[in-house]
Parts: sequence; structure tokens; C-alpha cells
Amino acid sequence: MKSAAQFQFPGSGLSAAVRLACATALGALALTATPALAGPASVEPEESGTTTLAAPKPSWAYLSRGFVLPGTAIYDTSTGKYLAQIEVPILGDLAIDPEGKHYYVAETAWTRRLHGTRQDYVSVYDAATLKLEGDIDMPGRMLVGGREHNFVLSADGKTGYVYNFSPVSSVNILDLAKRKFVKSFELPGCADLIPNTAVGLAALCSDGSIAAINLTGGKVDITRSEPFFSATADPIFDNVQYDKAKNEVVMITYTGLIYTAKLGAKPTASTPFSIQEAAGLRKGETKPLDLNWYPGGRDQPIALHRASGHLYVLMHKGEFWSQKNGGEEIWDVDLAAHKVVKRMVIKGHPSVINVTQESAPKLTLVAEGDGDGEGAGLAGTFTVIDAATGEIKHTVSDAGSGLIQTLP
Amino acid sequence: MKSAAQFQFPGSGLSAAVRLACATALGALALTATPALAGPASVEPEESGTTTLAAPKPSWAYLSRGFVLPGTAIYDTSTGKYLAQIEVPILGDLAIDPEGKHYYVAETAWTRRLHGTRQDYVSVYDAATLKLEGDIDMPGRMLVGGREHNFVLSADGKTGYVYNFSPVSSVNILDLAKRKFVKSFELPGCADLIPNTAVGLAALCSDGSIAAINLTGGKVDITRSEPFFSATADPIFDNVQYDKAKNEVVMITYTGLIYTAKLGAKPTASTPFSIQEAAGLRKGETKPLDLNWYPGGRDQPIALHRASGHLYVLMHKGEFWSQKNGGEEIWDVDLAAHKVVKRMVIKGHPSVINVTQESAPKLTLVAEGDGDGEGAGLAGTFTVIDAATGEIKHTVSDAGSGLIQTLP
Amino acid sequence: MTIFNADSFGEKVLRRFAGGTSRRGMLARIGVALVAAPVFPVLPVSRASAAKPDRSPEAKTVFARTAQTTDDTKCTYWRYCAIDGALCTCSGGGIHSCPPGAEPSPVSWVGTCINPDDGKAYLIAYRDCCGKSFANKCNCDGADRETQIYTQQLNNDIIWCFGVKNMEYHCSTAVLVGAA
Amino acid sequence: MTIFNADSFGEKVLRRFAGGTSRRGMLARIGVALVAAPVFPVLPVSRASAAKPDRSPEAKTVFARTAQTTDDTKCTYWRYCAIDGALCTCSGGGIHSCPPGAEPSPVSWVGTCINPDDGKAYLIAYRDCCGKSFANKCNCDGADRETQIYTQQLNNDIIWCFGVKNMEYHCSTAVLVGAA
Repeated sequence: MKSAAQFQFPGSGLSAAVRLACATALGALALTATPALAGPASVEPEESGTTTLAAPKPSWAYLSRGFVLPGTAIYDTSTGKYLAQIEVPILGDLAIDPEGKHYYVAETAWTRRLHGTRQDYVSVYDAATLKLEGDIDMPGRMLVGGREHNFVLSADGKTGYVYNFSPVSSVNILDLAKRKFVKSFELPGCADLIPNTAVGLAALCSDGSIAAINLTGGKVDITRSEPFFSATADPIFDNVQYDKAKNEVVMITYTGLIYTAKLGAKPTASTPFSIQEAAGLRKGETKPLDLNWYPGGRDQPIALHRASGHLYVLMHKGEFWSQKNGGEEIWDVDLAAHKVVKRMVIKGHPSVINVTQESAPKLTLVAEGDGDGEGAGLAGTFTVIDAATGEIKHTVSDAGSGLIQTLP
Repeated sequence: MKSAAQFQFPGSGLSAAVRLACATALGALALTATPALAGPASVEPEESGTTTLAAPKPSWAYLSRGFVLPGTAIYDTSTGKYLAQIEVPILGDLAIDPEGKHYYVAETAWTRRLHGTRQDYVSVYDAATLKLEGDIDMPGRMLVGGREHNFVLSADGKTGYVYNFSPVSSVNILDLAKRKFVKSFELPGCADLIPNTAVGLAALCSDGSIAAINLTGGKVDITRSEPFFSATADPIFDNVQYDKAKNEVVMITYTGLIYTAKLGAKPTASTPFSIQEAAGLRKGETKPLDLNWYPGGRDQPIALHRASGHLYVLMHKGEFWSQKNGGEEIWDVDLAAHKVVKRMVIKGHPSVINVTQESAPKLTLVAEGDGDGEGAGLAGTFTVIDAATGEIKHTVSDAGSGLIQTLP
Repeated sequence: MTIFNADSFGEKVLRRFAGGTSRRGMLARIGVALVAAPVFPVLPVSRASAAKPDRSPEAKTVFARTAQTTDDTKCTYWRYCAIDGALCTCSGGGIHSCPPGAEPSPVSWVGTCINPDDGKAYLIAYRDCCGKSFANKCNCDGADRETQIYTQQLNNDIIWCFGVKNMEYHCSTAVLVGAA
Repeated sequence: MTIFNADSFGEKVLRRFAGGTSRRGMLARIGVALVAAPVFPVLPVSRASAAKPDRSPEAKTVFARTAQTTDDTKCTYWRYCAIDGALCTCSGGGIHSCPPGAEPSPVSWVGTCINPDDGKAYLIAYRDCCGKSFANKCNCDGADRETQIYTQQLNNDIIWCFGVKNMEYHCSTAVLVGAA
């Protein structure tokens, strides 16, 4: 049989679905020789729809799937249930609106996948529908995975700060209410943005100080604390823990020194204490061959429960320069008492820990495992543990291997 | 210490690398207090560079990594060595220039990853450097994985044909020499583009025929063969095997009927023979509960060695409607003799087979395996087998799980 | 004259697309297109056992003989006889609902599955949820009466995301359309 | 005055960027920038044991004590003491060469690794190969003297693809820059 390919549908004003119906009908299938309406269907056809989400809850954990699969999964730690996926691409950064109305995703894309024009922007999603509301374009951002402090929001959720490294170190300021890029400023020698009530921002610096970044005036004013740690000999892990109510930041170094710094116009760091000494052991050292317990994890070795002032730390046995090793135990540190009050043995060497800010907090862990897909971010196991009892509440395999975030 | 963030480098005309040097230097690190040039390095610093590829060889296999990881890996089946990765995205289609000068990739991207403007184009890569030479924009393409017949080239490699389904069925014609989109034409009721010497194209149709698509005149002329198979009761697997020298296509149905069709201006199909009968067994049936050997594989159940006229088929035990099941044996069919001349037992239920067109052909298999990452395209094992002896020559784990292509 | 059977494409969806017109009106419009194109082959569908369905165990596929009706997060759930992809029921959606932020495709491939509770066959529209990255949870690959891409609406490898903002495949639903 | 040590960034690459000027000329230009910015902290690097290196087994990290010099497709190869990512040696490239189609980043993070054959420490530039999808072969994650992102050039999590057409990360090389 012969046919003219140039045929145009008379119903070319019809929608895609109807055109498909026509196209495939013309092509042959899905037609019956029986009369239409031969009899009503015996079952009421179902409607397709889309579910929505409740407002973000303190029990929710936001788990980035890692370096291979895009998407940040939302789990309710109370039920272990997977709720939905936020469209955070690989190397994208998620920020959660403190009002619970939006999710913000800082991301970078080229117009044609791996070529074309580079674009850096923050996508705004409605928290209930997860629908994209729009993008806020900006000059650039640092491309790195697993960091909590490259995209942070002000306490009121109205301003967003995105760290950029081009390779010049700078910060983009975004007005999230107006959905506009405001301006950039250079931030030489510092990174890891931390909200800093009343002032604007703070950041960790390579001279071993914390900088206060005053954004209240027309001019950006950067004031550093006295240097208090060595950025090369005993670095502080990037994913420091911020306590908004106290405007304080809790930090740990590779050897296990725990610092608290008061932020504000001129930050000041506390005298540190050793997590090992707080557990009745000898202090961590930087020299080789010294076997001890050390904090570690690929992305996120510490988690702070703010209301109780407990810090949960992934600890492993080893020598110094093992800072990327996953944990064998979780150490529960009472920050006020300078005491390790509990040590919990864990399996699978998790490299990421977080804690929900509920009054009865739950610890969340991600361990990549040693099976097929290791390093590919597909074999990650997500575990929820009761922080008080150490009891495992939920285990989800193939969950992902990236950062865990909880409500700010 | 206080510092002004508004500082501008005097050397702002410097390149990115130098600016980085400055920026990080300002930030503190990678500086020494010792005089520069204190002594020449005792070792000559190495130069960075990029390797290049030899011209495509008949022994090469092009293995798509599947549905999760982008990229098509090139392996030399003689050595088992991984040579490089061609940038074929997920759902992209690769076509290999018969002259061996270029790789062509038909792909689809949105300007902002999952939003923005849709773009469909063929990217042109130099075969030696794998550098992108440019894109040829076109109106659209079908999004589906694992098909060899959605992007095919003419025998001389100068024209490309891309199947589109929007959901109206059509074909894009590209002039690869001029790197321009030429035109589209509708192709109702047919898909699976096959080159068709002197005429243009052929395609499989849902009425059970093969269409010849004559592109030599101004008007597109579509001529169908007599219907010879049932597209719904006993479909022909999409990935039919084309023999350019004979302008013939070899096909197999779900039950195991093997057809050869002569293409040209009006295609004609041969009387089929049953692969099971060719092995001395009873014919495959469509009815349930009839246990038999069936051809199957997620993407690619058959491979044709053109010079010898041998068809290699992935076969498994089961009932009808098991066409996606991986193989338990490879059956070696002598097409001229209508005989299964060899049955090779294989492991891991491979779902993809291909064969190199060397005079001593090698079979290539992909099996996804049952471990972690199953279904994610990461746990796929690539196996190279001597077609004459059945001996396993190479096994590569974590290779991917998609289509295998060889030189046209 | 052969008339288009809207059931095969999910009549409700077509109706929605047509802006709430009645089924009869809908069919009339499609009918026009068909009537206007008499040169094209319009063959009767040979949907498996469409004429005189035999639902005895002997006529059931392997899938149908082992299907269950209690857990729609398992590949063995009866409606998944021809599904291919990640189950939306494992990804924050439901059997006929997309997860938050995903858009159901108005068009889909279809399958005919037997409900083991009543032994009857039903037409299922496998509607992809689109515009989000691959969920990659509970991946299933049914094959009952699944064909190849020259019969698109019975092929489950195609990304069935048309008429949506972005065609990225997230997961698949199995919508009950009616008795087969 | 503190002078920038170009070795730390791969002097050859800086020279290439500067259009083939000499090392001395290069240093002079950078010197200008540093001199012009005296208000910024310019601290001596405390690169591990930079002053009086102790290469005795007792001073070696776990990695250095178990490193080998024969197989550069294994994570234990001596130069990989601070690498993070897929080895280009497994992906069609070489120890200091990118696979076909990938572009070496002119800037990189650095490490100081001990060659067990001579017991000496060498400065290694971990130059990412960019512009192609993640190779995902032979993934390694060294940690010797690796720090955090506020000291970028000693951090190996960052995508070190600057001054290239596309920053997509493909794999990493370990380029010998000189004696440390």
C-alpha cells in the first residue's frame, strides 16, 4: 500500500493527546472494529492526579542521593516513609525556607547539557506542590558536593547567600522575597557561609579565623576573629553546626577539638576541648602511627541538637589524615559538660550524620556500603536511630549517599 | 583583623589561573616564607595533555552505560581494554560514521536541565579527539532507550535520519556533510528506520509490513510490503539486523520466527523459519503454559555476522510474553541452512548481544546482574566471547547495561 | 466505518484535553480526523483475546497466574502486567497519582491485565509521571502483550511524556480505565 | 616580603596561561599582585613537614606506608595520596593525560606524596579532566593533608575545572610537579 506522507490533520488545532490518538489510529492500532459506545465500562475510570506534601516537619530528613543520581529525597523519620523528591541536581545545594513555604535550589546548568552557555541560578519550588515557581539568575557558584554552607538563608528566610569560587572567592546575595539577585562581593581567603544574626554572615577563613561579614551598611565590612585553629595542620570540618537562637557555631577539627564560637560583629572562639579527653581517653594527635579515635565522614561528621546542646559525632579508629573515613561509633557529647555521655556502635561505616530538632531527637545516618555501586551513590543505606536509646527505628537501602538536611 | 572586600586585583587582566593564584595567595595558603627559586625542582614537571583515539576498528564495541549514567564506553574486544567514552546522554542515540571520521549523537536537552526550552540536535564529534565540532539542530526525536533504529545513516554516511514521535510519527533528514537539517516528513504507522540502498529508507509498520521510503524524488514516497507478521500477536523485535551489502534485513519475532526481507523500492519478506525447529525442537507458540525456548532480551536479542550469514540469538526457557527476559543460551543460526549449528550456555542472563564483523567474530554481551544497583544500569557486566569456540575472552564488571554497537 | 475506541487511550483524559466536552463529542471530533484520512490503514486491533476472552487459569500468562491484589508497591501487583519503570507508589505518589511536583502525561501506553480477585480483564493506562529526575525505586518491567515501537501505544520503553512541560521520566502509574 | 611559590600551582601551567612567559616573568607578575595587596594576610604555608622533612617510616601516613609504584590504576599508587575521584588511568587517559575529548583543568588542588622507591616527597597536582560525564571507574578518595574548602587548593571535593569550556567532572590525573 502506498500513502502520502505529507498528510496534514484537519484537526491540527487539536491538543497533543488528540493528535496522538489520530496519529496512532492512522498508524493502525488501538482501534476496534466494534461500534464505539458498545457498552459503558463496567468500572469507573480513575482520574490521574498529583499528590501534595504537608508543610515541612521537624521529623523530616532531606537526603541528597549523591554524585550520580539527581534528587534529594524527603523521608519522614517518624515513619521511615519516603515522601517525595526535590529536584536538586548533582552538585546542587538545597536551602529550606524557615517559613516552610518554599524550597530553594542553587544549581548550575549548561544550555546543552555538557556544552552551550553556563547558567547559575536558584530555583524556587513551592513546598506543598514542589512545582517550580521560577529561577533567580546569579553570577556563579562553587561546584562541590556535600556542603551545607555554600547556600544559606538569613534567619527570616528573606535573603539567600550563595558562595562562589570562580576561582576567585565571592558571595552572591539574593533577595528571595523579590526573587532578585542583589549583588556580589569578594570574600578572599574565607568560605563556609554561616548566618550571623543582626550582622549578615560569618565564614571560616584559611588563616584559622572566623570572619564576621557585616552587610547592614552600604559597604561590606569583613572583621576576622583572632586565628584559633590551623587550616592545614588540624582543619575544622566544613559542615559546622549553627545555632540560630544563640547565634553560635559549633565546630570540630580533624584531631577532635571541639570549638564553640560566638558570632556577631566580631566573632570569638571558645577554648576548645578534646572529644577523646571528654570520653576519658587521650587527646587526638596529628602525628602518624598514633592510633586513636578520630572524627570523620565524607561529608557530614557532626550533628548538633540545639535545644539540648548535644553534639553527635561519627568516630572511627585510625591514624590522623583519616578524616574521610566513616564512623564506627556515634559519640554523644554534652557540650556544656564537656563530656561524652554515650557511645553507640554503628554498622556500615556511615559517612553522614544529622539529627532532627525534635524534643526527642532522632539521628539519621547515611552509609554507602561496600557492594556494587560503591562510589556511585546508589548503594547508600539510610538509617534512623533513636538518639536517646540508640535503637534503630528505620533502615532504607538504596536511598542515596549524600548530605542529610533537617529543618533550619 | 579587618579587610575590605571591595578590593580589586591590579592584575585583573590576568587569566583565571593567575587570578586563582592571587586569590588563594591572598587567602593565605600555598605560599612559602622561603625565597622562591630557592633551588630548581629535582624532577622535571610533567606536562598535562589529552590522549587521542585510533580510527574505529571492527574489533571495537560501543557500550551504552544505560539509563542512569550518561556515556557510551568504547572497548576493544581484542584486548578487553576500555578506550574512551563518547558523550552519549541517557536516551541519546549514537551513529558511527562509516568513514570512521566522526561520531554523531542525537540528543535532547532542556536549557535548564529539567526546565527551560527543549532542544533536539545531533552533536558531531571528531573520531580521533572526541572533541565536539558542532550541533545540527532539528525539530524533535523520540525519547526511548536501547534502540538501534532511531538514528541511522545512509550507506555513504552523508545523510542522517532521526525518528521522531511527538506523538506524531515522523522522520528528520539531516545533511551531515553540510551539517544542516534538511526536512521532516510524517511516517504514520511505522518506525524503526533501516537504511535502504538506492531508495533511502525502510521501516517496520504496525500493520505487519515493511515500508520502503523513497527519498530520491521531491515527494516522499512510501510503499509497503504485503503484511507478513502480526505486530500485536507475535511482534518482530525492533533491533532488526541490516546487511548493507545485500540490502537485506534479518528479523526475529517473539515466538522465534526468523524472517529475511529484501529491501529496495518494494520490500519482500521471505517465508520464515522457526528457530526452535531449526534446533530440532518444536516451534514457539503464543499461548500460555507452553514451555519452550524463546528469544529475548531487554534491548538487543539478536546479532548478525554479515559475512558468514550467522545470526546469534539470546534464548531463554519460559512461556510466551517473556520477550524481555535475558538469555540462558546463545543460539548460533546458519541462516542459509536454516539450522541452529551451536548452542552456548551463558551466565548472568544477558539482555544485550552483538557481534563484531571481523572474519573471526567475537560475541559481546551485557548482563545487568542481580546485585545492588540492578535496574540502575551500574552493575552491568560486559563479556566478550569467541564466536567460534564459545570461550570467554574478557569480562568487565560495572561496565553498563545499555545497547552495544559495532562498526556499521 | 471504523470508529476510534477512546477507552484505549483513557477516555477521561481525552475529555479533559478537549476541555470537558462529552465523550460523544470527543469521539465525533476524532471521528472527523479518521474519516478525513481514509487512505490510511485503519485496522481492527487484535488486543489479546479481545473478542471472546478466556480467563481460565490456562489462558493466563505467568504474570497473571502469580499476580496479587494487596500490595501496589510490588512488581507482582496485578495492574503492573505491562508496566516498565519505577513505581510511583514507592516514590510519594499512588497507583493513579503522581508524586508531588511531577506531572501525569495525558497520553500513555496501555495494557490488559487480569484481576485475580474477579478473574476479569481490565484496560490499564500506564501513565508516566514527568518532569522530575528518574525516581529509581521499585523498578519493574512487565511484558504481557507489550510490543515494539512501531506499535507505540503498546510499547513500554518509550518515555510517555507528551503535552507536559518537561519530558524527563520520573515514575509510572497504572490507571484503571475500564473493563477490557 | 613573601614570594609566591609557583610550584604549588603547577608552574608550567601558569606559564602556559601567561602565554609562554618565563617562570621568572610569571613570578614577577604574581609578585605585583601580592605586593599590591599588603592588607591581606599572607601566611607561610605549613605544608606537612615542608621545612625539615622526615621521611622515616615513622613519619609516614598510613597511605605512604602502604603505597606502591607499579600500578597507576589502583588507589594505592603513591601519587594518589590526596586524590579524590575517578582515575583517568582507568578511563582511557594516563597519569598526566586526559582521556580523549576531556580537557585538563589548568588549575588544580595539590598534594605532597612520598615515593616509596626513593623515600622522597613530591608535589603532585591533581588535575581534573573536564567536559565529559563522570567516568565512574576506579574511584579513589585519598586524604593525606587534604583540608576543607576555605583552603581550596588543598581540598579535593571541589570540581577543579576552571578555564575550560565545561566544568563537568570526568576524571582526575596526578601530575608530578617537582620535589616537595
